[in-house]
Amino acid sequence: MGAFVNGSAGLCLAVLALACSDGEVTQPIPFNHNIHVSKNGLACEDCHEQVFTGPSAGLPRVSVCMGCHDSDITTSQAAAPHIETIRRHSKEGTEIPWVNLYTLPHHVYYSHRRHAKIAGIACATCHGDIGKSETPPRLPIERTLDMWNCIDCHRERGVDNDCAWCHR
Amino acid sequence: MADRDAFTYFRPLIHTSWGSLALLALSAAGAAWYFFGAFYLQFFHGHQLTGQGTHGAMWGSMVANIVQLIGVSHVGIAISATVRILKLRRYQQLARVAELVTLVSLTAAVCNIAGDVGRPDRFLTNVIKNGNYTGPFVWSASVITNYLVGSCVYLYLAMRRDIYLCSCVLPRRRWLYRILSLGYTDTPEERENHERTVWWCAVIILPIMVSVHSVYGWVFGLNSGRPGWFNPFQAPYFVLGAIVTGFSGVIVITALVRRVYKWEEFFPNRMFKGLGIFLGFVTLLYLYFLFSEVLTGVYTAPEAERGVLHDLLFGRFATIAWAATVGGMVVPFFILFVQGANPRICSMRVVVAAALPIFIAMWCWRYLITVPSFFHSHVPYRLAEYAPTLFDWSLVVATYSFGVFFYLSLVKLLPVLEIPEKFKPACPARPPRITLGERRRWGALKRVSIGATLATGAGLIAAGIASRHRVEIPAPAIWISGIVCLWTIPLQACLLPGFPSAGRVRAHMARMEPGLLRAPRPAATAVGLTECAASPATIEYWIDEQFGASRGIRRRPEIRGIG
Amino acid sequence: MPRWGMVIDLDRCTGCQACSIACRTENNVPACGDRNAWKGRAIFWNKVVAVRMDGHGETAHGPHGAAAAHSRPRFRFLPMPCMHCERPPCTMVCPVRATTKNVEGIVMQVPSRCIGCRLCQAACPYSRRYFNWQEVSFPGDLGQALNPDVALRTLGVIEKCTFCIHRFQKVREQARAEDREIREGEYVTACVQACPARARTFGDLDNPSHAVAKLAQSPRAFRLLHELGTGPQVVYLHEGSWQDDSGLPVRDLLSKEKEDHG
Amino acid sequence: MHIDRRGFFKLTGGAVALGTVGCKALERGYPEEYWTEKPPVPGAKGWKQGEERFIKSACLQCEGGCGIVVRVVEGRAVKIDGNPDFPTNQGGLCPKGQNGLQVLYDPDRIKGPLARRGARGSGDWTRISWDEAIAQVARRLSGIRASGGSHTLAFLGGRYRGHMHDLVRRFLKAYGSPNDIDTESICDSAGKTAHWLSQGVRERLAYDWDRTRYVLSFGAGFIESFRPTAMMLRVFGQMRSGTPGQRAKIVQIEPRCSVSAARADEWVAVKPGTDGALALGIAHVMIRERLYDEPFVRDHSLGFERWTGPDGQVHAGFSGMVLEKYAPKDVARTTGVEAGTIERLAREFAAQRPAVAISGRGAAAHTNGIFNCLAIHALNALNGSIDRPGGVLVQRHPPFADWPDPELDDAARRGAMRARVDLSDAGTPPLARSQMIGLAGRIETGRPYPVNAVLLYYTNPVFSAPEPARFAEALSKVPLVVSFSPFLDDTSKLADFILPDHTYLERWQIDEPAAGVGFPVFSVRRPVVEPLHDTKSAGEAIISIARAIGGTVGAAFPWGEIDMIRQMVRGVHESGRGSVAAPDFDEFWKKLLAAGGWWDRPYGFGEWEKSLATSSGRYEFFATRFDESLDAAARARRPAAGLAAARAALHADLGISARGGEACLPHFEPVRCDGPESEYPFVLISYKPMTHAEGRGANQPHLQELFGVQFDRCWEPWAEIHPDDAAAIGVRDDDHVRLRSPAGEMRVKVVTYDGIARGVVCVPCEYGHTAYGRWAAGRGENPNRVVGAVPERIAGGVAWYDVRVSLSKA
Repeated sequence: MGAFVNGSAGLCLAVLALACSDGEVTQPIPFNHNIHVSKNGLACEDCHEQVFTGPSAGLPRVSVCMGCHDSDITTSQAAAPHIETIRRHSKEGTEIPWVNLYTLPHHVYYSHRRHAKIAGIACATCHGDIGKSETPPRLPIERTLDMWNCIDCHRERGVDNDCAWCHR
Repeated sequence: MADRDAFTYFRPLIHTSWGSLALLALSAAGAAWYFFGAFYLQFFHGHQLTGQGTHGAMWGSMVANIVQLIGVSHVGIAISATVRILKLRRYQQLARVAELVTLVSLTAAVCNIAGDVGRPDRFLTNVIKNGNYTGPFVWSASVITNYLVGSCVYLYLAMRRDIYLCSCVLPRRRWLYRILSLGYTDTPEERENHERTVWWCAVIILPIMVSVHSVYGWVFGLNSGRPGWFNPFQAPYFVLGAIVTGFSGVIVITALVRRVYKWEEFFPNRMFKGLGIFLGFVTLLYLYFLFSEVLTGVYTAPEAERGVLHDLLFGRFATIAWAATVGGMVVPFFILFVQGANPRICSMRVVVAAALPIFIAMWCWRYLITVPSFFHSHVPYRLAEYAPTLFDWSLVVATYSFGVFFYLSLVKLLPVLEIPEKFKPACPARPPRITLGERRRWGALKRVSIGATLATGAGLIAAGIASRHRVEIPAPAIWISGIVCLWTIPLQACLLPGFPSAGRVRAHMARMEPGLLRAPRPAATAVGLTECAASPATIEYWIDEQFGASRGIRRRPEIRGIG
Repeated sequence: MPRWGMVIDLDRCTGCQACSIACRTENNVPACGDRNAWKGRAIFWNKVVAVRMDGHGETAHGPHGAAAAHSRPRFRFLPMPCMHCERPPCTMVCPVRATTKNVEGIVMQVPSRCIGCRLCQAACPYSRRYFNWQEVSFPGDLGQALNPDVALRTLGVIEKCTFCIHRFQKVREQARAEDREIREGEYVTACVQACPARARTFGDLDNPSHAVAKLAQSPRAFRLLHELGTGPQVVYLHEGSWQDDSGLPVRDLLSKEKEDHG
Repeated sequence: MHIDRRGFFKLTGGAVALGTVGCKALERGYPEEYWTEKPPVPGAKGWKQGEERFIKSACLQCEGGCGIVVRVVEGRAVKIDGNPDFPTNQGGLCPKGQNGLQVLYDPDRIKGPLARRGARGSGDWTRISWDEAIAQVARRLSGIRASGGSHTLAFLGGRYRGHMHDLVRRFLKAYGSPNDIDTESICDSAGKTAHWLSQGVRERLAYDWDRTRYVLSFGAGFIESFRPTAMMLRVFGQMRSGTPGQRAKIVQIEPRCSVSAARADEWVAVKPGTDGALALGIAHVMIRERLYDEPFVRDHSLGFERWTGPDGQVHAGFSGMVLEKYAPKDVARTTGVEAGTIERLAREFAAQRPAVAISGRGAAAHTNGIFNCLAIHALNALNGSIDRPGGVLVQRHPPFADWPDPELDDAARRGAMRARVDLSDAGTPPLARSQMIGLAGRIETGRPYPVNAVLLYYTNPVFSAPEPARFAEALSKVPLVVSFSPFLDDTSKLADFILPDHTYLERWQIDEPAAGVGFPVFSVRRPVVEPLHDTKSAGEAIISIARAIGGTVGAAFPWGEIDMIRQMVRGVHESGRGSVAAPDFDEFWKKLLAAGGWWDRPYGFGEWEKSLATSSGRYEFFATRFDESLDAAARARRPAAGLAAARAALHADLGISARGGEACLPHFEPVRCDGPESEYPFVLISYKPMTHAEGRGANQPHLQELFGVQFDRCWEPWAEIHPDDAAAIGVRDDDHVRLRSPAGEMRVKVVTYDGIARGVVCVPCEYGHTAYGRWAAGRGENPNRVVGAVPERIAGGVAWYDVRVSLSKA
């Protein structure tokens, strides 16, 4: 009896602990925003092509990367293997399997065009200063953003919070 | 003598038969099935397991069951509150049996609601976090919480002394009762304090119980689009229904308790007869309501409305409707009437024989309120027939076996009977430790804290209601917490050691009751309840304590274990 | 502020159900299979109901069409989207604000908020709300055809016609980008676009220049169950018979009077 | 059980933990969001994230060939809508068309070429490569050909569109087989033949719906199944939109109150198979009251009045015969329509010009189908509606260029000389072009010669032909059965090889809408997505088979399918007409694809030589062609006897009760049903609801789920009977009944419906597949099992509606 009680309690606590920490992801390529944005002064829309034209900003396709990395503009040894990966992908005509972290739940219609272009809100407002980050983010944005962020931001800017504008 | 008393009073706590263990196990299994079926199977495979459908019955047996259980839950408290307020000595022992019924059926009802909604995981959080104040569902969430918390507090305070006695007297689990009794020492002023508080609780709870079932009436009655539901009559109708259901339920359960624990002396036939008479009266009233509703239904203009009534009286639901009304209301009413009118008949069996069919008939009528409306939608869709599936039935049954399980374990854990004041523990578990000086300080603190709680609670409720329109503010959470907050006041009043108001002290002085101001000394260790010879018990007790030695008439408690 | 609404000309409607299919494909509604269909669990945000108008079978409530000139089964094919009432009973009873009345007149449903208590379903006199009784399933490649603009609903929640809100959101964004109002016909729902008989018209009921606004004033116009006071924003035009051009049978005139007197 | 204090605390703690973990686990396990994002499609490279394109193509859910616009997102087709520019449907689309995606993405499609491993129909297949499949089939075929049996190849083809029929004909020609057997005979051969006899056009006619003001629809599913469906729906809406009194009136004439009847302005319930009589009754009134269009009848018709043929023979005139025999009161007796109604209809019909009378399967699929259709069409002539605005049009065709003729070796020539397997015995209908009926029998018995190979394209005779079971047996006698079906349907199940075709959203094809708008129009069907599976368009497959056979057969196909298509379209480009114009062909092609089709408005009225292509160049009340072919047949069958005697005998054979010249006039023949009325008191009508895409809708769950709009029934068949009949045999709604006919029996649920005449049973087509995917297979029973092969003996059609059945509770 006692043993059972102890056992079960211990087990439950263990599972609880396990349940609370969950999946971080690693990108196929540890993309360094800092070098590209801060050092080499690329703009967000250079790689995330549809950020001003479409609902989703879009993850860079191989062709975009190859635009620069076709020639050996990178000298660092650390980056070399990853450059190779990119080239391999472009040779094989496959895309880089980026893990799309910054997707909102599917029942939300969030348009980058609407916010970044029409309303002219800076990317950093939601994405933080990702431009300075050395490694790609590990947590999906759902973990860092929730509806209340949207709602507060909307209220600050005097946008009404009607469900129908965003939910679908 | 004394031990026999103790044994009779505490029988369920002291001795557990194999039969009841088996029943416990069985009902536990049933309860387990409920949770598995409702919260695992339905959750992952959807409500397609039930017989319901969009173009068909959207709500089914489960909803009927919910209304039934909510109904039962009322009357528990209602009875005990009435008993308290009107000081009905004959029904005194009925009080706690009924209160426990309330606790159990309310819990079961909440489980049913959670099982009936499509997404139990979101159910509570969403309703409380972003509740919409116009939704009857939110009201019901508020009132049910209110009612559940309230009845728990009420139940506990009314029971505290007995728990304390348990902790002194019972051979086993004393530690548990010591924890539960939260430092209660059976001093007269504590007792008086409790009685006063509990009385007030009773007074407050009565209207609440009306509110709960009215809300359930409105859950149905506010749907303009539903033929057969939409009438202003719904709320009182439901409340009355609840009373009928509840009384029949309580009668049956009490009868069982009396049977099992041989408590004829506490639940005499005359008590049942009285209950029976009242039940008969409300049943008649319900029949009258029913009749007037049907009448309006028959005369009313809208076709769908007439359709529903026609279906009830002559259509596909006729058999069950007539069976329920005649077999489950008219006949039992006459049984009860005969018994009530005839002074020679006074039997529990008769009353139960009438109450049981009434209980079942009420379930049927819940079902008949819920389902037929769906078969007369305003737009002529092709509607699928509804019959509760085996799964439906199994859940309904499982709910009741959950109830049995819960009730049984409560009975096995808590004293069911109120132990009259004339009994006191031969050995007080602990002497009150707080000195007079401390009491003054505590008393001041207590008055402050109670005032503060009152302010906070009221404030929270007001704030919640004020912010009902704001999307981002969890209004219901706020007002519900306010309600809960308020319900701690009686607890504080009883739990915190206090200082009687000067006025009351003077009153007592006048009645030359010294005990109020002086702490009793610890008595010799002993077990069992000793009956005080004379009353007022207190005086007797204290004189004995004070001067017994010199007068040499110290009464020694017999030292004997309890079987 | 526009008030979006629809006019459905029952005289033109052929009962072909193109609207139902268009709606299903546009809004990712799965087929529920035979067993559940027979249990009345098939989800049709837009259902075409065949109403017997001649007293036989079940009859419709609300205003009837022209009286039968000769005895024959008279069907009215009644395409039923959500009525998007002006005073929706469903939004009142929803305990969690999962369904709300949008400022532009669209009754919105947010399945990700819904707890599936089915109060709204019971409250809706038109039974235009659907509960997900079973898992969504798109076996094999069928999932490929899903419209990426519309989220799938999990089981245990309510879903309903949203006037193709996702289309609205896109059009609205475009209009904002060009800093103008939404033009007529720029935002139409899938059913309106699909209707081969052009029985459906969609637009702003408050904008006199829109066709719907004009049609909604036609003497043939009636609102389903308007006596319940829900004020549907989906208006029907009932059949006129071939000969009499007054078109309006007595019952409708009466019900119209009722409407006028409040 | 004894629990001490510590235990108690632990338990509580444990319970709390368990609860929390439980909730957490539930959240995890629960499909909170089903993502609609999907892995990228192979071959959909160059699509930006979330990029969408709108690609114009043509629908193939029926023969309507409506123009569609497909919304493609990231290489996936996600929505089909009507092409707003396309002249027939003009942006609308019927439910079948809307649902096309469930054809493309059907999970039960055949993923690649299959060769049979186990026994026939065992469903035991091996996947093989295309080369292998082609090689094997070609080997078998060339083997047959080498052994001088090229004519023993039979090609069963169903829904040929655009270039496909020509391509198949070319293959058969080069291979050397006469057996090009299409499904016209189980569809509406009677109607087409009637048009041929009266107007010299052997195809469906078009109608100038936009200007018509009155429609007499004889047994045509005006809304449900008259083609092009989407256009009919649009037309209906348009007709209804006018002001009452001026707007068009639709009169639906059929025994069952179908959706069309329910939505029409008037429903005239007529006894099954007596439509012709009713038409003649109307004609009687028109002639008697001289309401007909005299100028037209005078100038453009033959055989109205009594006349003398070139051979000096005197023929009775139409008017005389009608006036004599078809007075409304007599007609009323035959048809069950009151004389008053007939008179009224006639007057309205004549007054509300332009008015048309159309005939559908309800009138045509009878033993007397041709005469019904002739009689009905005669009303158009009387009303002068032929080739007039708002009247009957003759569909003009686009100026497609032909392919150069293939040169043939003598095997081919020899084969072509041989008689067709389906038309080669004494009882052959004189006007038949191809015949499904009896084909099974001939294959089984091996007369006139055994069939060694059957190729199946877009047809499913084991489901859709009468006596399907018999057909299955017949196929089992055939050594080589090859199917091109993309789905494993009832017939393909019995094949040796399946060379799966693309679905219509993956393939190139030109498509000419079945007679719709009159003026020439065609659409281009093009791949909107990359082919999902390892499939190959049937055209390509046939071409590569031909090449693998080699010799002149291979030489007949020097180009690929797409080149052949472009070759045809070149003709259109060179004609320089129509909606698409461009200097050079590639430009033209691009524009054509962008527009989704080509059309050449307006319809040229008054081109009589086109619209009245009879030998006399007039509308022939007296069908001279018919007369000639009857003579020929009579001589052929009884060379010994004199012509008159032979004709009389022939009439007896063909079941024509009329004597002499009257047989060639539009007249009424009573229907012949098999089985005595005493034993089989009910007439079975198997009708097509809107959602029934010629029996190809059953594997589309959406269509299944809204199948019967009138009764809101789905997923299973039912039989409609009149409430009184139901009471008579003691059944109520949803009881099961057994339908028995001499041919077979079926068990089905009952729906009582007061919208049909007593003594009539109506069963919708669609159900009773034995294969054809998870949604179609094993749902109810196939009404065609009950429909015996009642032959229509003149054009070789099937008299679908002349089936007598008995009903019993089951």
